[in-house]
Amino acid sequence: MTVPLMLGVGYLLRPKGKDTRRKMTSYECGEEPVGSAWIKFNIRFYIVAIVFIIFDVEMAAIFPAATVFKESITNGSVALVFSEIFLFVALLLIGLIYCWVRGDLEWVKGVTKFAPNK
Amino acid sequence: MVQSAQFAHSLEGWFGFLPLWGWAAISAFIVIYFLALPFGGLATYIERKIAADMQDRIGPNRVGPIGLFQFAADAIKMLSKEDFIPKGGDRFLFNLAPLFVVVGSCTAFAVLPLSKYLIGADVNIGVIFILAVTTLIAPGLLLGSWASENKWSLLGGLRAASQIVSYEIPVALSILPVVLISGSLQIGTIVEQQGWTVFGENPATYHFWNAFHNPFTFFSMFLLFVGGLAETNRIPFDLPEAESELVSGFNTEFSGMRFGLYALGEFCDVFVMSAMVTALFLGGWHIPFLDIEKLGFALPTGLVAFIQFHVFMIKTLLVVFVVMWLRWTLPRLRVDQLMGMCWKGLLPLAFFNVLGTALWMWAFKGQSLMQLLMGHG
Amino acid sequence: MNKVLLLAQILTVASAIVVGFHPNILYASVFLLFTFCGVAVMFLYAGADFLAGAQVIIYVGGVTILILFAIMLTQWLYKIKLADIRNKMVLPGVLATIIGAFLYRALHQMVLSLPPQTPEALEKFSTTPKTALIGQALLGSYLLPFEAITILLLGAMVGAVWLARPE
Amino acid sequence: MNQLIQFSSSLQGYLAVGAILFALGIFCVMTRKNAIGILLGIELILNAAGINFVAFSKFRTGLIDGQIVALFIMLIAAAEAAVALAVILRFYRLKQTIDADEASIMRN
Repeated sequence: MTVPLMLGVGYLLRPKGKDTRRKMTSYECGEEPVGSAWIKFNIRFYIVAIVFIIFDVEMAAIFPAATVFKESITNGSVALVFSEIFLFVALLLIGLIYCWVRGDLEWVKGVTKFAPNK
Repeated sequence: MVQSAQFAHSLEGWFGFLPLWGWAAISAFIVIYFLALPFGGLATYIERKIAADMQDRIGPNRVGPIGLFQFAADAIKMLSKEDFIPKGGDRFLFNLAPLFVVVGSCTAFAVLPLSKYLIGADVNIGVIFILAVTTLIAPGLLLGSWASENKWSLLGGLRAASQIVSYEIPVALSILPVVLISGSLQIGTIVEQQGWTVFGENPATYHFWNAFHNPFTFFSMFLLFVGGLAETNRIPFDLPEAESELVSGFNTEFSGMRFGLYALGEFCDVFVMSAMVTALFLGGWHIPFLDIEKLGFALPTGLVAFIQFHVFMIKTLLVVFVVMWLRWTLPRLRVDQLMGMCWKGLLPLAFFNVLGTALWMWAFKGQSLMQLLMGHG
Repeated sequence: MNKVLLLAQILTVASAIVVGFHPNILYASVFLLFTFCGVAVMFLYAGADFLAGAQVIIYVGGVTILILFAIMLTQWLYKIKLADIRNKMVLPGVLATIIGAFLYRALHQMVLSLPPQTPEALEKFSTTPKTALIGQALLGSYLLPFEAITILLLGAMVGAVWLARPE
Repeated sequence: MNQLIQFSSSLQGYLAVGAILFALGIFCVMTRKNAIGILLGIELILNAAGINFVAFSKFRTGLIDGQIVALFIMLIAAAEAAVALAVILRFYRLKQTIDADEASIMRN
């Protein structure tokens, strides 16, 4: 409700300029844009997103287990809960280490090859 | 919110159809109006003042006493700006995208524990609630940048989205130790447990600030802070808006109030993150070593709420100040450093902290450092 | 008995219709996001508080982002490539309607076969916090599925990264 | 109007929404040529299943088992989305298209 109000007031107040061709082009430091902006982009964004979604899911699954941890200390099932959390975390860390070792987490591949003192 | 509960009760005759969640929405609305919007505005002023101080300038000083009404002037200026949508862009998404950002960051205000008696809605999934609503920001940035049909915007938006989603994991995992300690997701409960008083008996649930519960939570606090910085695109993690590379990043094509909405969303997000650090690790509304409700004599509830609110705000604004301070202290990271830091640095550390806290809890039967030192429990 | 739930359901269905019919895949995925949010509100009213949060975190924060990335990665020629829906709509429409009606009918039969809850029990169920209960169940009778899911997630991560990796 | 509100908060209301989502998901899977579009349909179907589980858990059994199954559905759906989109990406790199009709190399 607030936001439409703000936009609405703005609509009443602001000047209505003419939609000239030049103004409506996207800003590229004064140059005319070349080609469409909808270009293909680096695949690394996507790999990061894949790793992210798995950890996201893992995070959502571990919160309920974490909430019972405190109770489990007093009622004697702490070993089970701890090993459960540990196993869960450890398995995903294996996945992370796999990606790490295979170099999927490197944003720029091969930069170190050109390091001057190597 | 005792008064408001009575107020709500008296209104039930008219608005009886509303369930608890409806009331939560309404109180969220009130909180947004009276807290989020002024804060969003004021934060720009504070930010400019701090920036000026650090650079030995005066900063805004024309509008009102010491330039205090600068934010109102800014808002009016933004409202009166012409606002246009690039020709090749996607009008619908262009209009929609800023709303995601604002809704995502402002809704989180509803569960911030301003005081024991002043929480918009102390829902029992409070922590998850904040994590959930702030995820709306990433699609907002991504869609907005796509809709502008601008290469800089798109690149900035993609960087922003992948940065935000990446750092969501360390943020959530650094909250996890707190959940382990308190066994609850309700923010009111979590804060209440962080009390400690030297005048009188401590209840068994009190274990002082979570940051000092054990060494691992101390590190978790910093992880949460760093992750929060990255999630809100603040320096040194402001790559999506890197002027030298990407003009202005995802909001290059946005003008007028739409740009204002993005800025508002960002500042609200900074506040939410700082409030989260305060509430989850720095004791929330508790004055250190002093519980104003256990002084031996009873203070009126209104006064308690008033004091607690101010304590909470002072702590939060101190964290916000650190955020703004860092802006003029640290250089910007490179994009590969940014991602590497998240996945290879913060994430393993956060896991380490979770396991360490769990081990500590197991070894010391859930007692905090303070309880061990003072021999309580 | 409340309007917010009805609004959420209307939002869910309306945006699901857009997902089904809009030729532009980007719009379809944006409206899929609204469907997810509407379903989350429905979960909230069905007494599934933690599940609602998980729904938003996993679907809105995870799956939608992934889908948006995939769209931006594969379809850069915006207006031409994104509009791809088959012309044949009658047969799938009829089939889907029949399947949906059949499903509703079958579930309705099941509703009749199970005893309903008392209003007090419903109220109590709605107000109990579920996170700890879910945690206990995950560590109790659902321990094995939980572990299996962990391994599934590990496999999915390794496999998906392996598939998406440039040669 | 009141009847509609009554219906919406009953079990039947949830089931109706679930059935509609399911039908739309099936429709989406059948009509989309785009592989990502098919994935959208699958997500709708999975959500419909989740709604049904949660609704029965509240209105009939009164146990949280339905919610746990719904949680498992979510976890698996996310993993499935990750793998499916990776496959789509692979396919795209192979054929420069994600038209599902083109994916018939396995057929011969």
